[in-house]
Amino acid sequence: GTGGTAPPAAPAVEPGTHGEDVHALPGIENPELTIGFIPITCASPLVNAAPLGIYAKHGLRVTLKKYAGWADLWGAYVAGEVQATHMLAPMPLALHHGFASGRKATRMPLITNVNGQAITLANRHRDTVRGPEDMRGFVLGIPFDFSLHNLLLRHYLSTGGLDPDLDVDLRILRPADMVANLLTGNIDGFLGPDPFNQLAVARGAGYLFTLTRDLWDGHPCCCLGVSDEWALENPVTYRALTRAVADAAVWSDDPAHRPQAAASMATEQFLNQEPALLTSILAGTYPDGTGRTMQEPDRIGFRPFPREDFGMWILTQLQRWGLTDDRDLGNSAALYAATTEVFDTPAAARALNDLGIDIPSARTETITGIPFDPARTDIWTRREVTS
Amino acid sequence: MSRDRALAALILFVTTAVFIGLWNMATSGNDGGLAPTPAATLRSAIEILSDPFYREGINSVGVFWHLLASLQRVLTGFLVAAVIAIPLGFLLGSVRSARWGLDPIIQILRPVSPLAWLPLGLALLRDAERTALFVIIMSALWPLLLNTIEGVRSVNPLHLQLARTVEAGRWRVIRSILLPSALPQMITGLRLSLSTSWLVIIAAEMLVGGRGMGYFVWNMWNKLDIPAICVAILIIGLVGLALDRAVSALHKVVPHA
Amino acid sequence: MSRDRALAALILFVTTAVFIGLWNMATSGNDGGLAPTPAATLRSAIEILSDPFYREGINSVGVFWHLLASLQRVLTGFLVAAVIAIPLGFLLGSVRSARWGLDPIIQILRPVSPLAWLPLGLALLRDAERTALFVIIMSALWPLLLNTIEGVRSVNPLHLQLARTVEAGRWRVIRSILLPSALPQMITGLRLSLSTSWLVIIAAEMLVGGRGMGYFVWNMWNKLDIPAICVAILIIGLVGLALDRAVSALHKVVPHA
Amino acid sequence: MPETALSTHDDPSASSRHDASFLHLEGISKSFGSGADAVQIVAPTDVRIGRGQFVSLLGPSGCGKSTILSIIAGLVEPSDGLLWLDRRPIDGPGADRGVVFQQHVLLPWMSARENVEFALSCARPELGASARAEVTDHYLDLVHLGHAKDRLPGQLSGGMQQRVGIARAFSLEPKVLLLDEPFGALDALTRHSLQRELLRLWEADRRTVVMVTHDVDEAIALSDRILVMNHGPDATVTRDISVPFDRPRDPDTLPDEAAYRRLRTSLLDSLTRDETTGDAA
Amino acid sequence: MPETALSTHDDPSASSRHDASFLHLEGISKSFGSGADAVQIVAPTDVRIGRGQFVSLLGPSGCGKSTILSIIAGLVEPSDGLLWLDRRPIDGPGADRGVVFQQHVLLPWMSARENVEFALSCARPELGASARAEVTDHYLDLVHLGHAKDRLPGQLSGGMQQRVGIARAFSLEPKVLLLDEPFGALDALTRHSLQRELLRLWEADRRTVVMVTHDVDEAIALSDRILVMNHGPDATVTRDISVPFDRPRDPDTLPDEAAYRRLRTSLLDSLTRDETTGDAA
Ligand SMILES: Nc1ncnc2c1ncn2[C@@H]1O[C@H](COP(=O)(O)OP(=O)(O)OP(=O)(O)O)[C@@H](O)[C@H]1O
Ligand SMILES: Nc1ncnc2c1ncn2[C@@H]1O[C@H](COP(=O)(O)OP(=O)(O)OP(=O)(O)O)[C@@H](O)[C@H]1O
Ligand SMILES: O=[N+]([O-])[O-]
Ligand SMILES: [Mg+2]
Ligand SMILES: [Mg+2]
Repeated sequence: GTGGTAPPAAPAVEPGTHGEDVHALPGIENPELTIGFIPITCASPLVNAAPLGIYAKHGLRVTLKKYAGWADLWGAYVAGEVQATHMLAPMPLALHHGFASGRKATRMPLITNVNGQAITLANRHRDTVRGPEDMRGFVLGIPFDFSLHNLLLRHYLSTGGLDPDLDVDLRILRPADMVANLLTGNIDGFLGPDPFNQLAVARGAGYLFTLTRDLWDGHPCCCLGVSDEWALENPVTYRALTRAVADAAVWSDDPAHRPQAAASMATEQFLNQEPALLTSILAGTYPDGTGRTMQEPDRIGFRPFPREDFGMWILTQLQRWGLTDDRDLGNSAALYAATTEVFDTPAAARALNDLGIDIPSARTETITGIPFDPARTDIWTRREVTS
Repeated sequence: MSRDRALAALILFVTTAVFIGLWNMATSGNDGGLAPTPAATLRSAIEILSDPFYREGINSVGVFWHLLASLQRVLTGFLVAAVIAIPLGFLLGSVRSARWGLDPIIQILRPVSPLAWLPLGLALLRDAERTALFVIIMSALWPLLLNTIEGVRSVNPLHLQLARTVEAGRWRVIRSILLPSALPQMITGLRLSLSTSWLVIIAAEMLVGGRGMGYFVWNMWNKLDIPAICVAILIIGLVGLALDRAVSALHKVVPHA
Repeated sequence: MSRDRALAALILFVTTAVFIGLWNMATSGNDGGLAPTPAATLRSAIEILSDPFYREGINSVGVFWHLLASLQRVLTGFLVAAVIAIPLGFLLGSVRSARWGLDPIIQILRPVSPLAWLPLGLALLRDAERTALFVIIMSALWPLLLNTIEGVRSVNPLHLQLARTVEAGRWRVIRSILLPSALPQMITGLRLSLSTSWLVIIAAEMLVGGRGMGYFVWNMWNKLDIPAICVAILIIGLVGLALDRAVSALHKVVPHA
Repeated sequence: MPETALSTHDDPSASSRHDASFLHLEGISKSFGSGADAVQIVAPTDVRIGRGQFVSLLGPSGCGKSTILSIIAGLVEPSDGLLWLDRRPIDGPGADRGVVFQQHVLLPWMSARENVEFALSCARPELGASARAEVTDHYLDLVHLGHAKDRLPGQLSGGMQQRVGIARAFSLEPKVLLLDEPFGALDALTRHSLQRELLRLWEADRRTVVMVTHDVDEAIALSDRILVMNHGPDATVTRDISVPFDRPRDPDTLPDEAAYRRLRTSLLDSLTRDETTGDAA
Repeated sequence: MPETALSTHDDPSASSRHDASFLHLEGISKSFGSGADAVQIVAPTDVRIGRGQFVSLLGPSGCGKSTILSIIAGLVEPSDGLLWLDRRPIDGPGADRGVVFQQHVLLPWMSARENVEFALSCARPELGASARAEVTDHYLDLVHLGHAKDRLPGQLSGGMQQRVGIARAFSLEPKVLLLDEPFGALDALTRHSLQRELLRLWEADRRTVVMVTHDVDEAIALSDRILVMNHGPDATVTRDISVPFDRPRDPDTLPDEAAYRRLRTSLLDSLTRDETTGDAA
């Protein structure tokens, strides 16, 4: 892919000027906080807020706890080990509505990043795979059932006429296991988070088949999720946290900050990766594994707003692929209600407002060329989606 | 005797009932938690066991096939380990300098967690299936090797003296004296090996994936289907018990053991 | 004797040299892949071991602290297991109906891979640290329990008869006869338990994270830093060996064992 | 019932008439197994043993000697019959009977001294620590183990171990001593010297003794009276022989007497009479 | 060197003058340990044993009897000295010497028959399968085990096991039989009957025998000649006594003879003479 159109609603902030005059909120109930994260580049806002002192600036003393996979983090969150954590965008919805073991009332104040994923395939498929139709019989890694990766890959495969439940083997792998599985020929490819797409290229295990940005530009990826109970008991802390993470996301999004974001995340306690690898991803200048060097500044973006359309699309897809624990989520209105129970748009708006950042204006999402009309969700819950 | 048996049955019944009662109490209150209720587990068991043989799509199969895959890996790895460990054990059991020389290596490799071998296996063998085998071999090898060595060393020295006085050849000594002497302890080694292998395959399959009871557990964990994990635990336990009983039965085949 | 020792040293040297040679041959060609060369491993070892005590934030500490965390978990779990298994073992060893009644439960739970307990532990205990302990306990419990039972049952019946003829009380029988009789086999059980625990903690820490040798391996896996994993394997092996030796030393403290 | 096999016998019930039924087995029998599988090992047996008598129980292997001794010790319940010791019924084991087993008699994790003290502290709790130590020292000295009191059984020879067992049994000062082949596991020389030592100990206070043995010479050298059992099952005491030699005896010169040799031949005869050819050896 | 302790002795080297050095120990000694820790257990010892002689080696526990027997068997190398059998030097074990150990003599996973056949197939490979079976049957019948040939050792009594061991040693038809306390682990009665059996077997072809024993009566009843060793270390043969009784003997009536009793007392004396008080038993 070459550079796409800039999303219309990117917050217009001068680098380093936002929130300068913002000070810690008075009356933070409990400034000590443990936040869980998965060591991937999407975690930049949550992680970098610590070394950059953004949490401290907002009056929080945060301990970051690293987890190996999303199920582990899910378990720890449900068990109450962490009250606020890095999540995949579908997770707060699944947790809140109880689509799997471990229901927990959850709210999601911020989507922390958009784009930032890719389909990486083993080198042996270089000359044979043109589109989803060529992936019949593949074993493809995904990080979690309740992930945009899963939903996007399934939809993408379906556009090639494949039934993702029957014609391929979608195998859940922890992000860190993906490259080794690709190297050993255990899988044909994966739709995974960075840095593992780029690490696969660096290790000669595979090539970047497509960025998810090219399937749905501006798709939600990771988010901040907190337990309802905690948010209600600690309203000021919740507000401070939301503000701090939004601040860090906006900071991370600035192209000028990206080399520094890469370097401070690369250390052993956070992502434990080579800084150069992270820099190439964040800066959007990277080899794609086929010999070309790509320029793609939108490979990943950090635009902190929980748009309801995201939630509604996610719910349609969970319904579509049978991931709702056999429940029918209903029509558009019901999906909207189910989304707003979880997506805490007011909290996000207030945080951005506090920071002096504009709220992004509405836009229509386009997924694999199909526009998403929130009033017509029914077409998105059928196995075959036609516009 | 029969009063004791009745009492034992009562104890078993009461213990099980108390256990299930506590389990139900602990889980049925907070239906938001991860822990499954006994009822949910039972439903899951019925669902899993009612159709153990299905095959659907390219890699969605019933629990029977997972079990089969694990058993196959364990038995293959176990056999390879036996083929390595038994002759090596005889050699090290009877040649002191070889034993002394290799002992440091054995002692260090033995306590390494088989799971730590997994990444290394993947790196070296570049194949998930062979890695699983490698890990099984690395875990099954040591109990078998050490027990064979000990078994050979425990041979009654009078029996060896007897062999010398009747001028028995080396091969006859191995076949008619060392082997039968070492057999009981070798069987103990086999049992330990098999149970370690069974313990380890579950872990190994979590990483190498595809098929097997470990993959089943791992997948259910990733899908957050905890009742299915409870069912898998029970299946793993029962099959492990059956394997152990099968090897123990060898003790009866060897009459003097 | 001393010729045998020299030969042993030679065998050790040659085996190690051949092993490193093969390793080098197998890995030095394809340097892009996963497999580490001996030289890279040595470099990694020097780097890791040259600064084992650093601390930088909670997730970044030297290997010493990881080791300490693993040891602490293993020993705690192991102690808890001992506190449960030893009295229970005495009870089951001496009361036949209790033994018969609980045997089916023990037999089924024992072969369950401790790793399969992990998800369940997390679900039930809602805490990673306690889950790690739980898994250690579930793996350390069985060898210790079964060996204690066997130890108690192996008491010389003549000693019990002697106790009856001198009218020894129940408590004296336990303290002066059952306990010393069972001790050697209990120590064997302790050894088995400890080595299983050490095997399992690595796997458990891969899941529960934070700190520990298992976490260290996983963190390096994340980066595909296989040389560091090789170094960790060696450290795990050496520490496991030291633990085993420490428990074996108990055998010497118990003179009649 | 007592048979008078030899001319030189005397009536055992007369030898200490005032207390001729000190230990009384009244119709004692023992079967093992149940229902159709039950085998009567010991047929109903009546024996009266006088206070202070040294009685040997002699019989072929497996006839039930140890079973009878265990019944007296209270370790095995008779299938039928009654047992009396000093006119009181016996039910269960008790420290009024001191038992010396053939082997594995000592607790291997206790020194010689501790083994004796353990028994004393159980059986005679009324003794204080110092009295216990005194009694222990006394009896270990009596069996010539003064120098080895603090050794563990593993550091003692078989003969020395057996001496500790004997010292322990004597230290309890029981009404009856029960010895089950106490020297059976020892070599000929050691057996010889321990027999003399037991005799010396016994002469000191003439406690009532029932001793099981295989060894005809041993039985003659030590006993006042020899009870011979026949081959089982359904074994019982078939001969009751008084040993005619004066006390104190010298076991080394006894064999020179003609009466000794006749008694010996007669006993060997009755032991080998109903032996089957192969299995008996 | 042969001492003539008793009036009724005869010179052993004269008893079969034509082959008086059939088995010859020439200055044999044995030390264990090395350097400063070396202890000479057996001091240089010269013994000549005639063809067909039955010689007993008698001595206190631990003096080195088994060591000497093992040297003859070739299982232990002497520290010094030479060994000759039938005028050929001995180095290493061989089937020309049949050994009977005190116990654990049978391979427990083989039946009585298989134990004998295993030894035969190793030592006399020239025999075919049927000849082997025939020899086996013959010797097992000789020791009265015809009915128990297919039992495993675990199903045989100690005495029966020892009989199999004896049958096995005889079946090899060796030049010399070496017996190390062959009846030491048996009870008195069984020992008695096996002694008679061994005597009967030996009378049949008067093979050369060296037997280690603790038991004075056994040594007298069976041997032509008794070699007595002193207390170790530096033990050697200190007395060489001819046994004056005619063949065939009846071990049951021998004790009636005065010469028997004198010999017995003299042997017991020399065995107990340098015993230490406690540890020896
Ligand atoms: N608990 C038991 N159950 C069944 N049979 C038994 C039991 N105890 C002993 N017997 C049998 O009773 C018989 C007598 O045994 P016992 O030990 O009293 O003989 P013994 O005369 O002491 O023999 P030995 O001289 O060999 O010591 C034997 O045939 C034995 O097999
Ligand atoms: N391999 C060895 N190393 C060191 N010392 C030994 C060895 N074998 C035997 N001895 C010692 O040599 C001495 C003689 O042993 P041997 O077994 O020959 O005695 P023995 O006369 O047969 O005794 P017993 O009557 O108890 O069988 C003993 O003190 C023993 O400890
Ligand atoms: O780790 N993932 O972002 O899926
Ligand atoms: Mg008995
Ligand atoms: Mg000896």
